[in-house]
Amino acid sequence: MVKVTIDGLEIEVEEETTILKAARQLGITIPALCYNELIEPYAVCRLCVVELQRGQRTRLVTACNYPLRESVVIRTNSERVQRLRRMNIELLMARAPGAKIIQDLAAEMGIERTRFPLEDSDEKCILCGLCVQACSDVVQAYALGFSERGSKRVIGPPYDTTPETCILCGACAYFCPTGHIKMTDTDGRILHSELTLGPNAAITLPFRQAIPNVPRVNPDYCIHMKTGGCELCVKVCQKEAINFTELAQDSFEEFEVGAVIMATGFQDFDPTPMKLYGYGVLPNVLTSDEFERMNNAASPTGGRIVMENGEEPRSIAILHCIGSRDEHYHKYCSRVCCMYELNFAHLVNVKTSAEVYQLYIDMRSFGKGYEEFYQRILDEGVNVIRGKGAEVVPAYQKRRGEGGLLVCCEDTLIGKYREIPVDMVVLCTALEARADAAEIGRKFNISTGADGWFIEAHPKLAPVSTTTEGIFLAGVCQGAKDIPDSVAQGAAAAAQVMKMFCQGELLMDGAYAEIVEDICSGCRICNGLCPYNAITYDIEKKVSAVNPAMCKACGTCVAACPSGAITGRHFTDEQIYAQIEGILA
Amino acid sequence: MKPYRINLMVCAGTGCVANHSFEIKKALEDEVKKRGLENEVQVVATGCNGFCAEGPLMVVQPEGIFYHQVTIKDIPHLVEEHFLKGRPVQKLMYVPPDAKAPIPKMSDISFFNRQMLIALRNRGLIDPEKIDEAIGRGAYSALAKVLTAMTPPEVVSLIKASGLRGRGGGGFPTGIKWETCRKAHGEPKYIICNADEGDPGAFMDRSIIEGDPHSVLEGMLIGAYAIGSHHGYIYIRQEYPLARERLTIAVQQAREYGLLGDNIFGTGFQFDIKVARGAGAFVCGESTALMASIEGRVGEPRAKYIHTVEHGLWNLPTCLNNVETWATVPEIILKGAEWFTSIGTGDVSKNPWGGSKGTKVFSLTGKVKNTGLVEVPMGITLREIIYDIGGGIPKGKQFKSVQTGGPSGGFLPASLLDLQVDYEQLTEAGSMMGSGGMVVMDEDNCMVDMAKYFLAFTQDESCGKCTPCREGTMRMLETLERITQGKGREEDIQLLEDLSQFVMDASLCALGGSAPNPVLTSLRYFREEYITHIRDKKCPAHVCRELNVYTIDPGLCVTKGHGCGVCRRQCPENAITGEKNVAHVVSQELCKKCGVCYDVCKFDAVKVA
Amino acid sequence: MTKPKLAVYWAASCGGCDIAILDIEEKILAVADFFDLAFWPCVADFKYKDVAALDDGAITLTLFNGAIRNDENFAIAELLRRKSVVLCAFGSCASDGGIPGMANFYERQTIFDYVYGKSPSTVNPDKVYPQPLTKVPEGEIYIPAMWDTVWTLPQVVDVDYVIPGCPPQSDQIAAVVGAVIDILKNGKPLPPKGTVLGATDKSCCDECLRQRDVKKIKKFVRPFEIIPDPDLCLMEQGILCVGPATRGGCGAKCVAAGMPCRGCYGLPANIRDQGAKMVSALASVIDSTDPEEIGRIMAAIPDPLGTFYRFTLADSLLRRAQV
Amino acid sequence: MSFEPKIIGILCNWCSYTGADLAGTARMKYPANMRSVRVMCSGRVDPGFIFDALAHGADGVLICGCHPGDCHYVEGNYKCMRRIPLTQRLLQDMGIDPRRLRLEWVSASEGGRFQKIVTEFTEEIRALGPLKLRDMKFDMNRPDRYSLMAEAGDTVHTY
Repeated sequence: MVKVTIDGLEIEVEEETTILKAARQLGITIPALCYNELIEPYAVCRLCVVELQRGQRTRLVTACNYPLRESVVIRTNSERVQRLRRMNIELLMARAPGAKIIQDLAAEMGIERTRFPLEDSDEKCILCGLCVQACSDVVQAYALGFSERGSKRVIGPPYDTTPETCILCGACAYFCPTGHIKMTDTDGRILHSELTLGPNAAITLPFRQAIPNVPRVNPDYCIHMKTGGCELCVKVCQKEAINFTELAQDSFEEFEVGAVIMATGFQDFDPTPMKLYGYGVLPNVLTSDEFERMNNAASPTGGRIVMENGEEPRSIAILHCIGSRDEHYHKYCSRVCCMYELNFAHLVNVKTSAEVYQLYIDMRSFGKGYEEFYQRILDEGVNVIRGKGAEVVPAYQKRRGEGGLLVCCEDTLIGKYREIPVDMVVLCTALEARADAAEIGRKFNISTGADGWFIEAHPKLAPVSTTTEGIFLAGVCQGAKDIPDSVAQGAAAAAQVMKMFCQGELLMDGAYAEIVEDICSGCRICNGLCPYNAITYDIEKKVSAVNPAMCKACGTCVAACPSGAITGRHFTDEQIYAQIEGILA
Repeated sequence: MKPYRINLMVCAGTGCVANHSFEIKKALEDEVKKRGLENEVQVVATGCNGFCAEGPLMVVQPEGIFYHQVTIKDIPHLVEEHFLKGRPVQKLMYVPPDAKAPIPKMSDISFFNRQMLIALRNRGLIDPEKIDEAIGRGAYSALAKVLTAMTPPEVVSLIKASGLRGRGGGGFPTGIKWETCRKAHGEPKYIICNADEGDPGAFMDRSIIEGDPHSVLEGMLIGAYAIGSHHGYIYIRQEYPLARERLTIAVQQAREYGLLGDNIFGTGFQFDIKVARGAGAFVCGESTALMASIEGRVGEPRAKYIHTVEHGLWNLPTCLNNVETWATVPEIILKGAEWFTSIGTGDVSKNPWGGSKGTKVFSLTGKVKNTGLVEVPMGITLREIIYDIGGGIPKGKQFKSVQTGGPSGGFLPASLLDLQVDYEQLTEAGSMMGSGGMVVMDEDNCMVDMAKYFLAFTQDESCGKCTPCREGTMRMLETLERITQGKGREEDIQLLEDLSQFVMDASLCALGGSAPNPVLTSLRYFREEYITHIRDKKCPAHVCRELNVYTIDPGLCVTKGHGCGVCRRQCPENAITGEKNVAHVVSQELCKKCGVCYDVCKFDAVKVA
Repeated sequence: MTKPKLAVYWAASCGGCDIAILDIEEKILAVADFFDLAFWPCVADFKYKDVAALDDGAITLTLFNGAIRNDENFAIAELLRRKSVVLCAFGSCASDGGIPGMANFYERQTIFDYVYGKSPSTVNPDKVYPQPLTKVPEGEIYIPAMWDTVWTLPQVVDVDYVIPGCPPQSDQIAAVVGAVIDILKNGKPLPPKGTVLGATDKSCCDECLRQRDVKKIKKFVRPFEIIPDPDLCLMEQGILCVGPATRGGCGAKCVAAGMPCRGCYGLPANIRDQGAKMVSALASVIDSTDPEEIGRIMAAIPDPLGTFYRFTLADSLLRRAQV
Repeated sequence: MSFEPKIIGILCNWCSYTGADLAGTARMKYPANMRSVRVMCSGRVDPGFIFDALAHGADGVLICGCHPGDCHYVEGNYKCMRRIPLTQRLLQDMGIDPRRLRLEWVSASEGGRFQKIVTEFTEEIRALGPLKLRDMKFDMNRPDRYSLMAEAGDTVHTY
């Protein structure tokens, strides 16, 4: 520890602490432009120059990187220091007339104008090099650098081309003190497209209410995963909880299990192809997911319902059945939408004074307490229109209405075509099977229906089982359902597993295929047909064999066996022929 | 080695090489052979003698007869007369500017005899490409002494006691640097020789390497032993091809002789040197920028609160010294600290910064008769250097100022001619020792213009990393240009002073820290010139053309030139009117002050005011 | 002791079966030695009346080759059935209808029209077609009338055993004959009625030496269109081979020679319809789920009926083409 | 009496048979001409079944399976989908109208569709008329049999 005096205040700090940090501990502000505590001090703006007195000798040092090693006296605001700072700011004003931070500093110091010729430009770069440092030392992408030297010095990618190594991480923009580097031209607008459920930062919670509720590193966004650099999180985590050597490689582990419960869930229907609703094209047209995200207290809007311009909407239309109950997309009802849409309406009423329009085909409030909630929403004064939203257009296309958007629909109760001017549209998109459901299904030898959901063994009698023993279904992967139903099905699936395990032995269906070894000639026609890979070929004996435990008795191989070596028990050729002939006799 | 009756030491320094000294050497060898003297006369190409203005030079040893400005045509005559018949050729001998009779012997020429050679001890005496000749002159004996009879701390304390200070410009006590580096934690430690001599007109380091590379290698070896390093770098400019070649040869030969590599002198000491080439950026002479350059990064300096002796090259302890410093070390070892402290000023026994000891090599240029490289003891006065060694100002002009220390050095006026040359006094006067540049200016030099000239150089060479140096020097230059163009404002002097102070105080490295010196000293000693420029819009030396007023003396024009019309025809602006036998007139409205009329008039009829 | 009597008859067939019997080489001597030839028109001039004159059951073994496609074939079949203890359908014509069975694709009239009218080498301006009864100076000659439908021997009379093949392989004949002699000599019990002799229960693939893999067919080709890999299953190379649905026993000689199996050994024990099985098997291994592509692939099968029922049409579930 | 077609329906257990069941429990009426044979999957359907049915007097055969991509056994219905066209081609070559064989996809929920299909198919077969197959069984009492053999008796000779 060393004891130093800064502007007359004494402080004891650890050795090698920089003057700037020590001063900040004392609440003394030393202006610094090229300094960011996450980056090794570069010490080039020289704005943080302070007077350092050791014994009788006084010298000028930069506060950002001068390590305190002995008892010294520091003056951060002496006349000499001030003079230097003022000159510095004057010079930077001429260099970067457009940089607001410089103008602010100048105003703070009472500098009205610079003595140097001011070019008419809005140049903002002060060549502090933070972006270059960030890109090379932190990100390690090496996409930015200095070129030329002296007063011609400029910052940019090599040869002014789009750098191949740039990973679009935005670190340069983040560190830029003057706003010279920008990622987008959003200018503080709220981009609804960013209101997704999924993580949009490198370190996030996997999803809201995740259990365990700890952040994880998302390799798609993590700079370290891309370049090997950064690791700022490691530096700032005081608990030293982040360990990239362990995170760096995914490991594959094999488990032997007796049962699998498929609970792979769903994905949101993407309304982009439904051009009529203008999703992705018109501003303030959101999916239900985005709207839900916006309502979350942890959202970028802090839970406020706002339009892209940051203002509160005056009216919101909530469109039901987007992609559900639709011949062109999904014929099924997604079941959960009606209720959460009513909840949306409620939220809007609570948070804003906006008018809410619900456009529905049929209001399906079938569950316990649901209908009561519907009544409550009606009492709250929500406009409920029976008629599917047909089209969303910008208001100016039709007439200058109250809102920025017009929702066209037919109100089937009054039998009239209506155009409703609104500020915001929420599209309640269908739940749909995950894109990889069929592939996953093949892995587990279970099938998917035409609507993409996994098929249960029997719709009424075995709703959580599948045709494959030991594979069970729970939740939306089997079909759209709400939380209570999912929980119930999950519990049922768990019970099924327990039942299976408790029995200690598996009960097999009596129907399965058998290959008569004496007849099979090993032509291998059947080998590729089995969806359950139950047929194996014995290369020694040159015959195929069916594993009865894997066989589900579909009989495809029986029909295909050209030499009649395969018998489908309970559905033998003899039995079927006899049935046919018996019917016709 | 075979003894010869006569050794012809042909100067093969860069200046003389540019004047065909290699061709002369070849012609001499041919001629010697033709005359059948090859067993008696040996022709040797040596390093620079320093008297570059008079090249190509040749010294006939052992008599010490000095020939200058030798041409190939002179050779048959020279060989026949001198080497065959024993009659030195008078017409090739040097005649001092103010004397009539030639001076035959080198040792009698004032340019040489007022010098004191330590770093340049072997100049003109050996073939730098032959290690044997260097060893013959005592090279590596200091190393032998160190390795066999001294411990590293003894070496360090000897150097400390000698008061040797860095010759690269900073003047940091070498012994202290070695001691700190020796004690620094981290392995391996590096030794670097800074041969990135970037000052315009300076060629001290170049001459040492070209003339006696082994002195540098030996110095580095001694330093390595003292510090405990096994790896050395010599960072040399790509623009010094001859020096680089001779250095490479020297390193190669030293390796062959077991003077570099493992187990040197059988003592187990191990050291080797790599030659690194610089790309010619002035700022790479700055130690941290130089190290960045060796590491393969952009040559830019960094803040030095963490010293390079502790965290230098590749963040490891590094001892960097200048060529001249390294070359001086072996002599101190051999002759002792006492001998070294007997030369120079001040007292270093208590305070290492207390005095300047030994000699310093200067490259003497500008408005002085004998330009060239001189090594003089510390404490010599500027007058002695300029008038005794340099022979004074040519054409009888008036001395105006001398700038020491390279482009960042300050201008010293005539009143300070008796200033003793040492670190402290030069700094006190607003200039610096620097690496040893010395530019003499006479009455024809405009000090504002000179300040602008040197600032333009440092501004151009600024790496641009820190704000003061990048923005400040640019704005200073901008202001100086304004003044020399007659657009100066009263407040510009204050602005220049403010800017200079800012750049000096706040810059990251010494380049910026010293760049304002020319401006500050010219403002200090020649302030009235600025005021004349600004208030009167006049340049007293008529150097700043935009401030000049060209007129034609009608009398001279008619009487002498008969209205020749050359000026009229040459004037690009057609600002001159007149006819034959009629006095010409310059239209001040049209005149763009290019000065062509002044340059072309054979009759001095064009006048500048 | 009298020797057991042997009869060999040649109905609607090419005669290859008779040659095949003679092809058993020196073993024919054992046959001649053991049996008394009661009837073998191909070999000697036996008369129907002599056979008719025998006691019922006088002939121990009858090897009947050829399909039944006219009343003479049928009359002799009935006759031999009455006179024989063991009636054996010999060769694919007798057992499955064989090549003559393919006449079931057509009507008799269509065949006559072609053979006696339209075939390129025929000149028959008066449209003279065979008639059962023809008046000649000596009286009326009777020529057996050809039927519309070709039948297999088991379809018209009770058959004890079947020896398939077109023709049955000589080594198989030799083995069967040897076994019969052995049984008769030593009084062993006969195999159960209906047993297929001289063949295996497995399909032709069992004897095929070509390498087989999981089958996936993207394209059908005809044998002349490609040079098939000599070591790989022909079907996997897209060649229509009926081997998988054909009874083994032939030694897979055709396939070994690079030609696909035509199915002469008839259907294997456990199946009812060779063509239906081939359709089922082949369609199963077509590598596509796109109806259009499937159609394209299948269109490359020339004459599926003739290919899948080359030897078994008369014995198939649908018997014959409907007109 | 008007022609009542005999139709064999081969239905997969999971979709079509259940669909038929649904039609039944829903009291949907469809012609009684169709008699169903249940198999576990349409992939079990062997063309032999079809030929056998036709050979035994059926006038039409209806095969029903799950919709493509909806098979309980992943893709058994695709196997069926490949077999039926080839079978139809065989029928065509045999001189039997391929319309007498039909493949339809009926899901467990499509009772109505099942009803519609069966009705339609029955009407189609009715329009096609009865399928009369000739010479399905050898007639021991062929008219030409004795006329020749009785007369010829011993006089029949070979040349």
